[in-house]
Amino acid sequence: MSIATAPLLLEDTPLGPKAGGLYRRQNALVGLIAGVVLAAIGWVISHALLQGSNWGSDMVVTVTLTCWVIGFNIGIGTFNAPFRWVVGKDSTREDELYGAGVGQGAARYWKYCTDHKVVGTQYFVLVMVLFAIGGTLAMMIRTQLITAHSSFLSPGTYNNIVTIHGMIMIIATIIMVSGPFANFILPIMIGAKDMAFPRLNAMSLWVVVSAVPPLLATFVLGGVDTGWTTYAPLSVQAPPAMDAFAICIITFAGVSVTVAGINTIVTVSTMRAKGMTMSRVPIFAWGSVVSAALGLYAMPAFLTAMSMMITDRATGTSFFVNQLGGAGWLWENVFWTMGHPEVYVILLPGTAALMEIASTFSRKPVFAYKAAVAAFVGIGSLAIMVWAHHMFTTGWAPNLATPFMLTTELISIPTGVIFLVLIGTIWKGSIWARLPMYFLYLFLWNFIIGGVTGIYLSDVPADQFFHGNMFTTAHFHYTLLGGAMIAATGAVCYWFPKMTGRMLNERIGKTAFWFIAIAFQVTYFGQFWEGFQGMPRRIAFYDPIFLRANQMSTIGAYFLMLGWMILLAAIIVSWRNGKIAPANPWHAKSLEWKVQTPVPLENFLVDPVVTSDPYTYGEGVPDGQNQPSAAPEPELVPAGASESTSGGGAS
Amino acid sequence: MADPEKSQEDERKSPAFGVVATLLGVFAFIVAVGVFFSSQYYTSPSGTVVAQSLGTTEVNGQSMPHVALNFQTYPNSTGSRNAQGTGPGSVPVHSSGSDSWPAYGMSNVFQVPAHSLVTVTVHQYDSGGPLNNPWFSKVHGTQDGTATVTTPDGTSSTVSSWDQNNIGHTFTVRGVPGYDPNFFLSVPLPTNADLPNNEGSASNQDNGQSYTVTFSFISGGKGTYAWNCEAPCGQMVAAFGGVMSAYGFMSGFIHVV
Amino acid sequence: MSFEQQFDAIENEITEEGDAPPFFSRPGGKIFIIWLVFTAIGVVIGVFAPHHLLPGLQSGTGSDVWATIVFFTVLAAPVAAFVYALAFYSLLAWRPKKSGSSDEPPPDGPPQRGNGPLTILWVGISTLLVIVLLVWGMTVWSSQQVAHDGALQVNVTGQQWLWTYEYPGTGVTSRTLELPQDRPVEFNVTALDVIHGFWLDTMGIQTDANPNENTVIRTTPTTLGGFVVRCSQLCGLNHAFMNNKGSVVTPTQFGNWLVSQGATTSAAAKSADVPESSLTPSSTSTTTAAPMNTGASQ
Amino acid sequence: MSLTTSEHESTDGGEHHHEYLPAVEGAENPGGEHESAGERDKKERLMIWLFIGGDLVILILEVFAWFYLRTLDSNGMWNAAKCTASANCVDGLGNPLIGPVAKASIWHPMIIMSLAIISALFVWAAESASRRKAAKSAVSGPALAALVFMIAAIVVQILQFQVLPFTTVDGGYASVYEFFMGSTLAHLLLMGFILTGLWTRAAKGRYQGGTFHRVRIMRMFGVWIAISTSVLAIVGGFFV
Repeated sequence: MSIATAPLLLEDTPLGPKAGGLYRRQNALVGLIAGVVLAAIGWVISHALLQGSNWGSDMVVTVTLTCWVIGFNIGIGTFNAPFRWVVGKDSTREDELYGAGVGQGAARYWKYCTDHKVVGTQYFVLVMVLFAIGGTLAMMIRTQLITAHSSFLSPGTYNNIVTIHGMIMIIATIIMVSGPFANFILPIMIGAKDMAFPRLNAMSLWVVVSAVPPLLATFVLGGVDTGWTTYAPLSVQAPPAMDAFAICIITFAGVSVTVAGINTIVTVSTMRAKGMTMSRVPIFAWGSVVSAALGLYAMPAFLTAMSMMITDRATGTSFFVNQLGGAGWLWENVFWTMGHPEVYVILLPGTAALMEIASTFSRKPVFAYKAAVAAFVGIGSLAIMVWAHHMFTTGWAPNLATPFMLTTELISIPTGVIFLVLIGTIWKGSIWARLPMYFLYLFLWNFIIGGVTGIYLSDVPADQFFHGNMFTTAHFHYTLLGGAMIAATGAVCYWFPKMTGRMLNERIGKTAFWFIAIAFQVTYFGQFWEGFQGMPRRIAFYDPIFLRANQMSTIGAYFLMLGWMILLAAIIVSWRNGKIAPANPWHAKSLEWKVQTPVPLENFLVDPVVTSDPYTYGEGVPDGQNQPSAAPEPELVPAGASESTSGGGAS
Repeated sequence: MADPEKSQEDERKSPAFGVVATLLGVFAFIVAVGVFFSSQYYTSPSGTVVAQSLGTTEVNGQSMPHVALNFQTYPNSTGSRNAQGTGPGSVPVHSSGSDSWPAYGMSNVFQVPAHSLVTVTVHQYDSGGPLNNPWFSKVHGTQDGTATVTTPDGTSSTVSSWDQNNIGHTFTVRGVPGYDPNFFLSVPLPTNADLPNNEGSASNQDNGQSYTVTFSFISGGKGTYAWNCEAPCGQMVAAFGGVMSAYGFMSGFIHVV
Repeated sequence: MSFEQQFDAIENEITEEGDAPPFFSRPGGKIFIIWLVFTAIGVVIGVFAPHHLLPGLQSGTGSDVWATIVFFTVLAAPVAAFVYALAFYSLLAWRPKKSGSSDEPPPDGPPQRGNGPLTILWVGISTLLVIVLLVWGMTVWSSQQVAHDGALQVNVTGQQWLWTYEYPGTGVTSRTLELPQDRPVEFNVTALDVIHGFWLDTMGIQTDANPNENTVIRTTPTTLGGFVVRCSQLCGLNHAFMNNKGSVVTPTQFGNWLVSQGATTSAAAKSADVPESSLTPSSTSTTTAAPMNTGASQ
Repeated sequence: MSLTTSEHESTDGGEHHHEYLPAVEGAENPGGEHESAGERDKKERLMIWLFIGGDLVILILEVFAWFYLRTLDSNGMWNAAKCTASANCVDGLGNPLIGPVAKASIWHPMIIMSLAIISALFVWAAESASRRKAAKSAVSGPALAALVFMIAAIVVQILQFQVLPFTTVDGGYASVYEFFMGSTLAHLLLMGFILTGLWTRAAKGRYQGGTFHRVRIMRMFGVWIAISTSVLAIVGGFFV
């Protein structure tokens, strides 16, 4: 169970009045003010100098929003450490402790806090906020489509909502597991005291926060009417909102995800507890690492693509304009170089979390652990070779259709292994039907459908019917919403007690589950139906022959929304007033359940030593033996003295 | 985060109802804000322009209502200048960050009765150039397939097509899916190249110098029709972007009631 | 029966080899039966549903879409049914009563850490399925790539937000797409501004219209009737309105239509591949009140 | 497939030793960073490799864009070599374009490349001085030299923007070439920032006493900057 409480927690370390330096004055509000002020200065200067010249509006928007991002990050404290480093004024241990939130109570959630648990919680809330925005936009889309020619939204607004719904959901799903859980849970799981680079960790969070306002600014800058794929040359010609969109992506993908990915990989590679070999790490760590590595490949590509886009728009280059020596196909290639790996960036950590859940709630070891690892690695390496299946019908290189058909279909082999691992773990287990397990079963149901519909799309002759069609929309919602996001929801239910110190109210949660599970099928079977009938994606008005299918989908979507809102209510209610959680409510065996709740700063009062993997269910080993256990008491010293091992600052 | 000291008691009576109600309220608020913004875009700020009734007329032996619709194009969309013709006086366009986007006025939403003769008069003030697709230099779908063009010096001619290299805009209408999908109308609006200020200048409008294009068509069945410009009237590579892709400038709806 | 007893019973079924119960009363056997039922359901749905859902297919390439969907569904049904059967059975048989509301976990399951032969079998079967899928896809795709001599050429041009179709040699440019029956057609697709998606859903062909690029797709319409051309690539503000009617007509009707659109009789006859004498001269062709409404001649 | 769970590996597992360096006055182990330099170095070296990996993707895509657009020569507008008075070539501002776009001078990228390489060599010298615990000036001297060469490279890069014989609107070649320049400039500025830190910290004696690890990762990054700058310079200079 939990390790005995040490006499002195790091949190209780008294700090001097100057600890933290500039951080003492910085928080989200300061960031907001600094961002707005710098953006205003940027607007005044750029408007005076550039407005009226060629591409003037684009340059003004670019400069202003870049100033916002930089200003916000100055205000919140992202740049403190690099500039302290460059002048040789390194932070002291006191500064580090202040940065980790010591002595700040709830205020640390509004600050540039380096404690990985605070960052994870911040991510958790941010993800829910993003899903709320994206979900609202989805509801507006479905409301528009409830009749064939609804006057709810104009075409321009509709297109922008389609774009922003897509992008905000992509952002939210990319960080929905790697944000909250890879930050909060993963370091504890592997026995680390923090992430490898705590400051970069905080940076990855606040950079996303600063990237969201530019995305929402598109609504007042003319709208991005291109869909989240922003195919050129349409996006080159779009209103200035497209510049805001590109700023958001460059900030989010180019900085935040890249930095977070590096941090995850380094943490798992170098900071595992003593005795935790790579074959003993929880499977969730493998999923997170492969996902992070894939993100490290995909996100720089997104950065490059969007940088070229912004130069095309704001300086008149012609990367993507065929008439001027560019190629729309260049955009498609570079974009999908990012676009397909990104799907697996979203999917892998969620499925890995489900494997943990399957093991804990079947009371069995993860089945075929090494095959699961191989499947992750296989998916990761195949994922970078399949991008052109998004371009089967674009006219680019029809002769390459066959090789890309091959790689695309090959990826179903490792994906199949993931199913084998999940059902193999369930096989003859003792199914403990708590809420996380519900979501595992829903994942199995949904992801099979998502996978099977995916093979139609992987076949060029069938893809010629389904490409750009509502069938495709339904397919990727089955994989990303029904698969990855349901998995992430399972992970929320699983780790909620550890993250919040409260039990999630399962009565409300199970009500939400049934709404979600059933309404989801109604919504997206409606969209499969639309697709079979031949309805294109992303249209605001449609032929009345698609009416019934759309109404089915919209009604399902309303109930789906209701389900998510009930779940949100369960989370909020439980977080505020839920039953106090024991340290290990699931009687699970991985390390995060061995520390006390709430988890103290630097997690482990004594360094853990690992002698087996965390899946020793049914092996006749009494709990507490052959298990990650507390080491014999080393000399515990007051925090702040040098005899402590914690993540140091990054350079 | 849970505060262990403050909440030692077990699960209190759950305020789920209040939370759900709050969330629903927030959701409704966000939807309301969205509807507010989108409705602004959907209906032009100067409202829907209802065609003026001219009584009834007889076409091909059938008696039907006859209505008139007047509007114009603006070279400089952000200037708030008095409109020619009928209707309220301000230019109903949205500024989306560009100073030089052309626009249609009075409104981008029109209303005409179903199955009636509609006589349209367009004052075209803008400059122009070659079309991308010469097909749009022809008149499609009007009565007799022709339109009457009056130049600034007052000469009138009835044409069924115009020089494809001198088109300012087009007025192209099609039924939205499901509403009379075969309805189609396209009329080229000649460029104002002959005018003294032909570089998209607003002063033509001050001088009242315009090409006036008049044509009649028989409106389709009840429903909503979309119209837009099919000439590349934006700038540079964005000739078909920018202004063409931004709602409220070169496109709109015709409600047939 | 308490869970422990249930669990022991299950364990006994496989461990006591001496008097193993008959196959169909063991978990594997029960799952096998459920699997059979699920597979049958999947196959039935897979074979019959697409036919009712898809629009009326009008060409060989269109039928390929239907055949591919049916074939893939039938292949995938056993795999999906296996996962569903096992998941379904696990809920029935391996879930202790009231475990969902218990704070204490049920006793640990058997410590199976993997099964090498099973994993290899699983990977082998999925590899086999993938190869079958791939061979099917490659065969169908290569058969669609064959160019026919004497195919009717149609130049398709997309622009925001309209398609126009040009029939080379006749001088006809139209907003509606008229195609003769049983004649191979080659579409040369391009765009004037941004990327559009030229999609003939009933014929199962689609390609993007790229500015400054020409992409070619081929099909042979076989069934008379109307269809709708919809833009499948988001192309800006009025993307939703970018659709046209089209129809497949007999060669003579096609020739007459070309003439009504302004082609000379000889050019129309040449293009439609019918004798000149079978065509009606232009003056007698009827046009409806709306001059553009000449598309659907059915 | 099953994982063997070991017996208790050791009962004295808690006795693990952290490498602690003695607190050298002013050395690169201030109080805030309470790990051993070796542990931290392991993490940071991995981080730098991963960062370089991500940057490599960007480099590959830039070079891909170059060769793809060059091969495609869409509308004859790669460098307008095929554009004549009759051909329909216009630049991004709508002005007619006749004949090939003038090539950028080969000397600027070559000079920048040489300066970046020399700068990286000086970082290397600083590292080895730090490694062999040489005097303070043996580290800060090369660091300053590296910084000076890096600033020179930045200045040359900015100068090149001013003397370019074409602008961004002149087709594919001009677009990608200027993107290369922008990308190089961004990398050089980043390296300049790092070298400023190296120099100020070396001048404060932070890299004495054998704590060369941070200098080593700076050297790794400097070498990478030299390589990526060279690739862009060579592609942009010799494959027009």
